[in-house]
Amino acid sequence: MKAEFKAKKLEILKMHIDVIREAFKQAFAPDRVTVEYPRERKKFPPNFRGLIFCEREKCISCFRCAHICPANAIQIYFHDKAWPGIDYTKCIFCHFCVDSCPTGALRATKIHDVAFATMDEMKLRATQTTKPPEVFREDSVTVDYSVDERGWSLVRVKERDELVVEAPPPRLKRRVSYCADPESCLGCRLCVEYCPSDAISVDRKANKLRILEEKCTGCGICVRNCPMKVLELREVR
Amino acid sequence: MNMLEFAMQVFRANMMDIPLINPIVEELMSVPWLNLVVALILWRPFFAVVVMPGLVVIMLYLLYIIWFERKLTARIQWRVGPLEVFRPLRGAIQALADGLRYFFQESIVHREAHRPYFVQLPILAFIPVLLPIALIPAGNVVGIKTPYAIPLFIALLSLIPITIIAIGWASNSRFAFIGSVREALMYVAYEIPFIIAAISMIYLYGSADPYVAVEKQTIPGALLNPVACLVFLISMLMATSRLPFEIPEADQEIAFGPFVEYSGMLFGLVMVLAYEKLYLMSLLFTILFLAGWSGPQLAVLGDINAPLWLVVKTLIVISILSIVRSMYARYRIDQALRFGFSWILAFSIIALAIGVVLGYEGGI
Amino acid sequence: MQEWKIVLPEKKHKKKFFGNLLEEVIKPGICSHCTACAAICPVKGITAGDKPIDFPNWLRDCVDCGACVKVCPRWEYKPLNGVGRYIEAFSARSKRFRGQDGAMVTEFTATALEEGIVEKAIFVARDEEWRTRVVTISNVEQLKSEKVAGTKYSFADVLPAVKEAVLDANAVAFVGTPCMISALRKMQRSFKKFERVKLAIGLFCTENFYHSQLSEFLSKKGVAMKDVLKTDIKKGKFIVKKADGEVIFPVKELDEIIPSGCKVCQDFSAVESDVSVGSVGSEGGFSTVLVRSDVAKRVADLIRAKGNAEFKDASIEAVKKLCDYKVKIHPYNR
Amino acid sequence: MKEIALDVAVEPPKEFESLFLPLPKEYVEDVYRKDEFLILVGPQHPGSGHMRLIVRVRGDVIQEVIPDPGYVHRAIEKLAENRLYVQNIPLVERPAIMDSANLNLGYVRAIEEAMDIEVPERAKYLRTILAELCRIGTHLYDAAILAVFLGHTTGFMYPFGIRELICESLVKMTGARFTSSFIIPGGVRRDVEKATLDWVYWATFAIEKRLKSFERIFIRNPTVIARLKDVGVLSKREAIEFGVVGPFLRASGVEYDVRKVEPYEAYDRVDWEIVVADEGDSYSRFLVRVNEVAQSLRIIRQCIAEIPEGRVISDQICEDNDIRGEFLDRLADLVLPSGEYTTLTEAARGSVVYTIVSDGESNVPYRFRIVTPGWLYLRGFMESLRGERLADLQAIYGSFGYFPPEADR
Repeated sequence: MKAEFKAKKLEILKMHIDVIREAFKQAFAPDRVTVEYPRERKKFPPNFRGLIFCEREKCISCFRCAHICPANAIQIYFHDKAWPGIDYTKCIFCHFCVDSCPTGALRATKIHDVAFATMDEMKLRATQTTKPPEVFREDSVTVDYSVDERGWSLVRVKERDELVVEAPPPRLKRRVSYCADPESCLGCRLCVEYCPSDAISVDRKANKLRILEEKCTGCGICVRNCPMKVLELREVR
Repeated sequence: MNMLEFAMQVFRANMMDIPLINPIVEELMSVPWLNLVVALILWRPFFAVVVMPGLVVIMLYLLYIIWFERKLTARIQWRVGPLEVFRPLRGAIQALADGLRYFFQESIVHREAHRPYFVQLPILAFIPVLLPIALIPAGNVVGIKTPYAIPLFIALLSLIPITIIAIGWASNSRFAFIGSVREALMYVAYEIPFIIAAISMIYLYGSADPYVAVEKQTIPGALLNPVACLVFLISMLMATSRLPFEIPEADQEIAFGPFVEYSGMLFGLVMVLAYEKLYLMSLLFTILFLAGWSGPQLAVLGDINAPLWLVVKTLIVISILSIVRSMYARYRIDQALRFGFSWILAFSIIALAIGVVLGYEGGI
Repeated sequence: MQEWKIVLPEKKHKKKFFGNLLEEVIKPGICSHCTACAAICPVKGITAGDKPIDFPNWLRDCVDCGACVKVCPRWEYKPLNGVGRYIEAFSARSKRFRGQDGAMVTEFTATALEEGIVEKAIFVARDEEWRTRVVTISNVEQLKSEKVAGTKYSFADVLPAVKEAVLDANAVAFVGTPCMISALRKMQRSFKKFERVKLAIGLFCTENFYHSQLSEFLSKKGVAMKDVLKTDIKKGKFIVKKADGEVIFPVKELDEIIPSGCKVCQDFSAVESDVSVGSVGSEGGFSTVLVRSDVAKRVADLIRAKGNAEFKDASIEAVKKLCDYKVKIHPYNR
Repeated sequence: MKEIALDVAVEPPKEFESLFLPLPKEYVEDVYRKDEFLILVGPQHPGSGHMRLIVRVRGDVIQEVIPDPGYVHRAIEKLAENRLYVQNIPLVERPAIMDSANLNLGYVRAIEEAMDIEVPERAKYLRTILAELCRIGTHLYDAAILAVFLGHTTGFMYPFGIRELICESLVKMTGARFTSSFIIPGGVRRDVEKATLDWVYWATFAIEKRLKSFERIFIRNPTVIARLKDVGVLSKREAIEFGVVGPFLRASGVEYDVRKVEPYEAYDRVDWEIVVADEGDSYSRFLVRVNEVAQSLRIIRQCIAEIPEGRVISDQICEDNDIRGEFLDRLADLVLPSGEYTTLTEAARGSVVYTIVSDGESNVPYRFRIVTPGWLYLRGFMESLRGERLADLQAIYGSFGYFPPEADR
């Protein structure tokens, strides 16, 4: 397909007129697309990748979010249990962490406009990530784009858009650690130390290792750190 | 009879009479000192130069045109333009805000610049901008009444580019040099057709006196000599470096040309220079082509009718012209010169021919 | 609630298990530097490489799991000797590979890889300075490089690489000295996962050296490690082939740099291996091969079927003589 | 007009020593002896991106331009060497964030070629749609930069306005406005419902309608044509010789497009044409990209019309069709078999070459090589400036759509 441009003198004049006609047409009937931000807010789809918050109870402190984060923005803080805090100076909102969280504890919101006073305030500790960041909302109108062959126009609806997306149904069933090949176990008891919820215990006298299903949260740290790779996660029937 | 009575007598001789506010004026005249001030303000030449087609209107015009141009360009570009300065008026006092900002901003004079010229030139640039105002008549409200007002006006007007070149030289920066050289080149390119177009209109009306020009314009001059009107408009664009010819201050190439080193109040003055030049040229345009201050008169307004008509017509012309900023890209300097010397010069000579033919024996 | 038992060996000293290993094996100097303990240690604390086995500040780091004691071949050491049980013996030379003698070790591994009996093979390659470097071979081309085939008379951490390979692959082959082979058998007996090692190729071995001591000894002999082309031990002579000629001297002179662990080893012909290969008992350019397990038998038949090697019969008496000689010079009476 | 050579002893201004210029001292003296002078269109210049152009000028005519790139070099290749393969995906998009899908696609195809993962059909179509959306986004971005370099502010605002539709469709499909990191080894991260695809389908018509007004006010604007016609001409032989790639190669008459030569994803199942122009001047470079936007719209419509149902991620990576929840478990410990894997992808500004060298054991690339189009056509861009006027530097810069972060990587 050839893309070339031939124009005789007369056409130049016609083009001038086109330009002027277009300018005047826009001057009188501009198809503006500005969303006056603080007073209007653009409606984003539910899968929008905004700021992230973590539901403390659902978190099984499996460190997957901290492992996968390409920007090392997630740090796990230890209080009564271990759950992540997010450093928004580094976070690039790729939401690999939200996708890696097995229990769906990390949840995305549609909030993208939080302003922090100083840099170290942006490093949210775990206690600060448990609830969605509260945003000072001045908007009374939500704007959405409607497109059809006639063109693109803004639809303004007089209601506030709900910024916290309700959690999608948890996808993975509960999983529990299970030793697939007890004869290969070195008996090094590293899994006992790694387990954040003391689900694996050892009986010193009888030299027995025991996994308590009800305590195991399925975080998988023991599976990752077993030197002989004999432990694995198995779905509870 | 001391000086004051003499002054009062001169002022009372040539006072504006506006029926609408006459009672108030009479009442004010009784107050001893205030009457002198009121008399001065309402004295016709003073009123012409300072108030109506003069300084006060220029200030208001500046506020209006900067805001209007940005709003219009924004409208064409699918956006909203200045808004947050004053929400209820949707950004109306943006120009005032800019002005104040420049006023309080520090005017830095960098080391290599020629300090005295660098600071004084933007102020000196105002002389050629404000002197022509005195020559502009509006009905019987006129600064200096001379039969040669138009050529004098053009002469003073053509001093402005010289100050801009001097500003460029004084800032002693590479970009400023290139900017002022381009200003010089453009100045030659548009000044000749501009003057020829004006002369053709003088031929047409038979005399260089604006009064004669306005009386003879039963049909507006633009229709009499459309070619001259076109040439006048295009050279106005080139003179005030409006967009297709915004070459001296091409921000992308030479970062705002001669005015690159300026900041603070000096930058404010310099940036406003182009707009005032546009105002002056469109005043001349209105007188020559749109039949100046003639228009249906409102009795109650009396003398102020003419200046009002003149200013309104000028503002309309400028408002239409400011749409050009959002329509065109910038020509290269040699393209602009080639365009200026070939097409515009040719058209202006045609316009001169029409002017001479139409105004053969002493104007139409 | 899942539960499983851990079998722990009984301690000889009231210390952590590595303390016992230290007292029982390393200090008496019977450690053969087979690096099995370094492979199995869960906290990777035991260090090997070109220096004696050690566990820096083991008092704090050792988790007392007993794995190193379970796998150490010299723990309650009962020396093995003699030619051992074998199904068939022959001497052969590979047609497609060039190695130390008949390159039969490379041939066995290549055939096993091609037939899919093993997925990965752990080999010992070397750099210009003849320092050993453990390499995981997964395709036959890698075997063709001359830095891989051929014997290197220096220690190499083969078993840690075997452990890494066992975690990922299901069938692993590896080449080792008799002490490494017996260490591997002990690992297989205590940890089922090591049964994934399907083919263990043993080498005839009189003694091994630390690379630093060997290179220092050879430099005293006027040989720089860089220009050594090939090293060999034939009939009590240590032959060093160089680009410009050879240097030969009796093996006895190497006595002062033989590590103490090798002085107690009586297993010359890798009795517990699947197949043992060595130069003793066949003439030049051929390797003696003792096929001991049916896996090795299958591979040998495959080689014979594909005709990738010439076969001859080997003199087992020479091998027996060497075995008895090794028992004689390395008495072990504890 | 005879040139009068004044041998005025002009020594170069002393600030050349203070600036670190990649020029030998004799060069600078030679310039000033020949009565020419050096203009530094520097890293902070309204008329150039973050790179310095050392322009050797005689009067107003450019004799020679020496580029001094590297101001926004972020060592992406070194950074990629200590990140997991899947963590490199957001890193790989950073050179040109508006062209994120194409860069992301090239990298992921290299991994898939190494692990020979079979990508399901629906994922291929989704990837093609994303790639074409980002292509349109980049062409609009470059058109806007070209417009602002010509001083045409409306020409700057319209493409960015239209680009809002592109960003909106990317947000609806992937969740992020441009750096979507949506393409992962084995397919795409999430399935896209019918409603979103329909919205994108109608968005293409809205884009087309808005492009008409952009065409009237900028593309067919006489001043723009005057500024771009026969400026910065690159003949067909020169374009090939200097290794120009992408739309700028096609603008000089070479009919080469990686999407046709080695079709990947769904480009061979969709009918579209390569856009070629012969003149090789700035205006044809711009026109080629404008027509490519029309072609891309056509591709998107066909893709949305014919997109098959089915899986969006290959079963070699994850059993059921959704990676949510097991992103780390499935993708973090990818270890590429040892070897070198190279792919060639047609990004918006040209072909981008990815090479991943893996040593077979570690889960990070041993060596990672990315050659972006900006770097490939920098030489052609510099040669086309020779002999032009100084004021045209910006016009040619805009017509080449040179983007320093992409060129410096």
